[in-house]
Amino acid sequence: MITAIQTDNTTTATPAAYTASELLTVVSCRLLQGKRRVFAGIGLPTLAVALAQKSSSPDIEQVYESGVCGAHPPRLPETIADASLATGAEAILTMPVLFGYVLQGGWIDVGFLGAAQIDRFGSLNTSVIGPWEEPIVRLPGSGGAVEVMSNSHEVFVVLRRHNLTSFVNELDFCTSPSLRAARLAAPKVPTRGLGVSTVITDLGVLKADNTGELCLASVHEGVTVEQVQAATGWPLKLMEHITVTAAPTAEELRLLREDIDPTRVYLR
Amino acid sequence: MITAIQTDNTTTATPAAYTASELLTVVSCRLLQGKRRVFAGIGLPTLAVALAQKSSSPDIEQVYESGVCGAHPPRLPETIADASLATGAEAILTMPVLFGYVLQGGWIDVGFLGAAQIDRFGSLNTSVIGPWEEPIVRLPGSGGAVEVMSNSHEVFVVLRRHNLTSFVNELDFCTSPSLRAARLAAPKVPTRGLGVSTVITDLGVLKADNTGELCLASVHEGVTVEQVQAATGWPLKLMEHITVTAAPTAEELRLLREDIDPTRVYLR
Amino acid sequence: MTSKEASLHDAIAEFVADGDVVALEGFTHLIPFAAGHEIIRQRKRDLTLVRMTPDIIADQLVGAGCVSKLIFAFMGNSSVGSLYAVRRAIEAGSVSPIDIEEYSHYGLLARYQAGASGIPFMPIRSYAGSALTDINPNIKKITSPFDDESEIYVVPPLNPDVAIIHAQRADRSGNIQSWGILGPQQEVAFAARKTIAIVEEIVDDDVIRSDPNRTIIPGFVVDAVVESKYGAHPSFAQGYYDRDNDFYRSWSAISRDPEKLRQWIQEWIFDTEGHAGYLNKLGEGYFEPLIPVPHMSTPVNYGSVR
Amino acid sequence: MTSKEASLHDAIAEFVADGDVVALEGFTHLIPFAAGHEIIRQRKRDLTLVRMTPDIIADQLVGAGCVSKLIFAFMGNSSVGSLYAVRRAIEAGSVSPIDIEEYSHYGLLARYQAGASGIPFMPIRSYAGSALTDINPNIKKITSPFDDESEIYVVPPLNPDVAIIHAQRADRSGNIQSWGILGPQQEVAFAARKTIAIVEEIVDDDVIRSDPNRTIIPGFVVDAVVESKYGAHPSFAQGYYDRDNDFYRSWSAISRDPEKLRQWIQEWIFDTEGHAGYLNKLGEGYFEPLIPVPHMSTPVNYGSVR
Repeated sequence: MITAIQTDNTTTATPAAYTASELLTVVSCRLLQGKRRVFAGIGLPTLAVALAQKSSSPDIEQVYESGVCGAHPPRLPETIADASLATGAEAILTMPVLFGYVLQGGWIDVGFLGAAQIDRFGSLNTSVIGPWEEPIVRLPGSGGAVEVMSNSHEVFVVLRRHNLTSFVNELDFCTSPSLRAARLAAPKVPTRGLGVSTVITDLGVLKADNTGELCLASVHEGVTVEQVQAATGWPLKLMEHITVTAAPTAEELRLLREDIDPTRVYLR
Repeated sequence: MITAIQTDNTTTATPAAYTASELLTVVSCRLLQGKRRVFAGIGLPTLAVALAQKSSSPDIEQVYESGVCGAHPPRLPETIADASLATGAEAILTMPVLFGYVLQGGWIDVGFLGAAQIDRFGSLNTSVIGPWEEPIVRLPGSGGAVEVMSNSHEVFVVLRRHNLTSFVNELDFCTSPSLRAARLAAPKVPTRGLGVSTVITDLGVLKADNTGELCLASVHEGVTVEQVQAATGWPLKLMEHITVTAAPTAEELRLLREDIDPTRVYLR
Repeated sequence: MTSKEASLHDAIAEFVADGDVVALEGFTHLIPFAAGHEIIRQRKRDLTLVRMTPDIIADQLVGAGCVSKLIFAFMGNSSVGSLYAVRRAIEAGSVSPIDIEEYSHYGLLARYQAGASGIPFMPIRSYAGSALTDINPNIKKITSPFDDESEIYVVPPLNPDVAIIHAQRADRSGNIQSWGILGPQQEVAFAARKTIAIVEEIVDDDVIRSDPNRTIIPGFVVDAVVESKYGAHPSFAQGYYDRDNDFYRSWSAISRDPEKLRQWIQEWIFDTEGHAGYLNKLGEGYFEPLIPVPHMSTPVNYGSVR
Repeated sequence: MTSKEASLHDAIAEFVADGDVVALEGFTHLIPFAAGHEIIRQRKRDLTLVRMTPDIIADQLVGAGCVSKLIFAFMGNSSVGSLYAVRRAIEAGSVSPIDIEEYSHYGLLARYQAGASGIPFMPIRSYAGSALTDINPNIKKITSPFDDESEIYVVPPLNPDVAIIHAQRADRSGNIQSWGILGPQQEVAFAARKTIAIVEEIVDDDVIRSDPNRTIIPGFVVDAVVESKYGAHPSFAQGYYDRDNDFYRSWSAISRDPEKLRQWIQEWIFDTEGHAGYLNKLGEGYFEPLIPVPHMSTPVNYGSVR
């Protein structure tokens, strides 16, 4: 049996003193250290960026798919379509500029994506459960996910439920291909960045090894490595040193609860 | 000998009561009847459009290469870079929108161009006299002329001096190809419009026949057909009926002199 | 300049025909709901609906039986629910009443760009390895003629028969001004054969002409300009009214049940006789809590000749 | 946000190196003259100058010996004259000190667009039959993979080492706002590896943020922002000062004579020690007749949460 080794001795809040959403937000925030420009929608990624701005990374910037850059909403926006994201922003770019120049031009360090299914190398399905022609469940589709995947320097995937439904050996539909899948399918099409470097789930954190395969890098408190392996639809490789996620600090929780999302729009 | 037949009995000003610039402007204006959107720079074409707006074609619009649409300058702009073209305009489009969407999208009815040399089918040279690599005279180059030629529904060329230097059998350099030249060179590249339909000079007006060849359509007062043929570097064909240009009317001249260009910026 | 002002009824009646390819655009912001309702009211049929982000308006148009094909990149009711009418149709599989043609956001936007630009294809830096290339023959790979002979995916032009957009203001000749999130409105208007613009207010020429850089679509591209206050409800118009999030949240319960959906369409669209009727039904004061506090742009100086 | 404010001297010294591909853009409006002068002052050499419309600034840079290659679409001093220094160089033919690479306007603009977009080529609807395709190997024809297999010309990306642009205003983090004629500034800034923006005034964040749609280039694209009033003279800055047409008319007499040109460069650039010195030399009150009467945009309401 592999035991997780806690390597981080930061003072932590008492266990269960934080919610799963808070934990995922804090973990995401810490992973953003040193990054400059983040492409993300509303939700946990926005909270993570806001927390990073107020703690480790004051200069980190969030770019929205709608073209809004340098948003300064007076309160947390309820939806990506919140008028308060536009008012007082530093720039609102046109859609061709956002997709053509900002994304394709390689200006995004980290793109945040979600998915219904993810595979071993980080390919994502957001289109359909079942066959595309005869869907069991029709999902929203790509939106900008294909472009975020292809053009960000790396991609963080946040999945609230780590289980065999979402971590699959084979996707029902490959909406947004991993770097590896892109290169295999079209080796002469230029790629950029790393593809999915990091997956943050309710059980732990997966990171890509140098072949791009997602391997277990850390488990959250109270979670065992076997538990994560059992919840993953492929034989999950392990990083050499697996850490236990350091719990959110009191200060991180205070910032989240009091400053960033006091009405708990996202901190469900 | 071919005699020109005057077919137009409009009341005209007394001969020599107008300048060559005034005549060219009035002729251009009349040719704009029924047209909607004109792409033109500063100079005679602007005067012609202004005159058309005040007489036969109140709804005609001029679009500038700078992206300005629906300009309402309080006085005639001195250059294409006059700030007064922007102030009070209906729209200022970005350059990709102007070239990509307005020109390439086919929204221009008439494009006005000038040139150092023109050939029998309306190809234009604005690049160089002599070989490109060893120029005798280096000219400005295409600017947007190639795009105006390829994308307008028709092109009017205004040339103040009709002579063997400008009306040549073979261009030193084909900057902006005629429709015929484009089709011969690259038959599978889609074309639009007629290319050069009309050439307005100090001697008369040439119009393209149904093969695209420029033929003499009218001569100005006091000009003979032979004179135009002698000033043209190819065997100039004649339209079946050659008219004598109706001289500017008193009202046309009044509008030009009193309303449009009272300080004679362009009416040299 | 000729006035292009028209009533919403007349604009839809004149420019939208059964069987047309109709793009209704607006990216989260300025979604032309009133126009969508009028299309339903006039019982248009067999439309190909093009929309980067089909949302409630698509659910309503599909639910009302106006649509035979949907061209899209992302369908959903933001984070609060699904489009059940659209899903019911698509999840019927081989017996689905609608065809779908699926892109990513930039894939569809690039089709508008190519359509507006009169070019046979637009290259985009993605799609390698995506199954979208398997199910959509409009996403093709070509080789660069330069240097390294790298390959790239391209999409062909899309030129809708009609584009319908909503904006904050315009003059009578159809010069359209918009601010906040701009979406693909400019691209789709230039790409379409006809364009209908619905605006919160038609203003004097002087207002438009005081700020020509704000004009996103010049009048010559617009065939009809319709003044229809609150015409983007339940979406929003920056500076005019905020998004009606309560309505968005309530939609799932309506759309999930075909009978409820049918009743909603009857009650709110067929029975309201026009957008004015719809607003009456919402009731006086309905928009009060949605009206934002003024937050004005600092004017810029264009300067005038001395 | 980190300040990117820099002096003109330091911005040019840090970001422009001998041998660089340097784009100076501005289409008739907002031509970065002060930056061009500073490049001359710092005796940069072997530059590839990229400019859609080389005009007096190009004549000065070529005349001062800074340029070894010119990439362009239209060269001239509007309707009032020629660029004699540029012409002397090019008309020297095989012994010319500069190479040239020639496009049409959209050809060069499309290279910026492809460069900004990271795509291997951009298709444009012209060039069939143009001799530009004979003398420029960057204009190539390819076949569409769709339907009719039509052909189209394409140009490859251009990614200058540095883009230098002028605008009306910015904040310290480099969010650039501009109005009036916009030129290719947005495209070239996104395409370039580094961007220097010179502005008439650096303003408070609040001014920029009161009108985010006015921002043409977001701060993250800008490496240095320089406040340099009248830095576009003798061209113009909409709302700030009009074009100095007298200067443009006077240029031919200077440029036509190599010795006069040398003297002008010595006197107005090397001897002025910076843009402040250049303005001093123009003299107090010089700009008075060029300052326009205020003509303000009607503010728009972005709205704020209640």
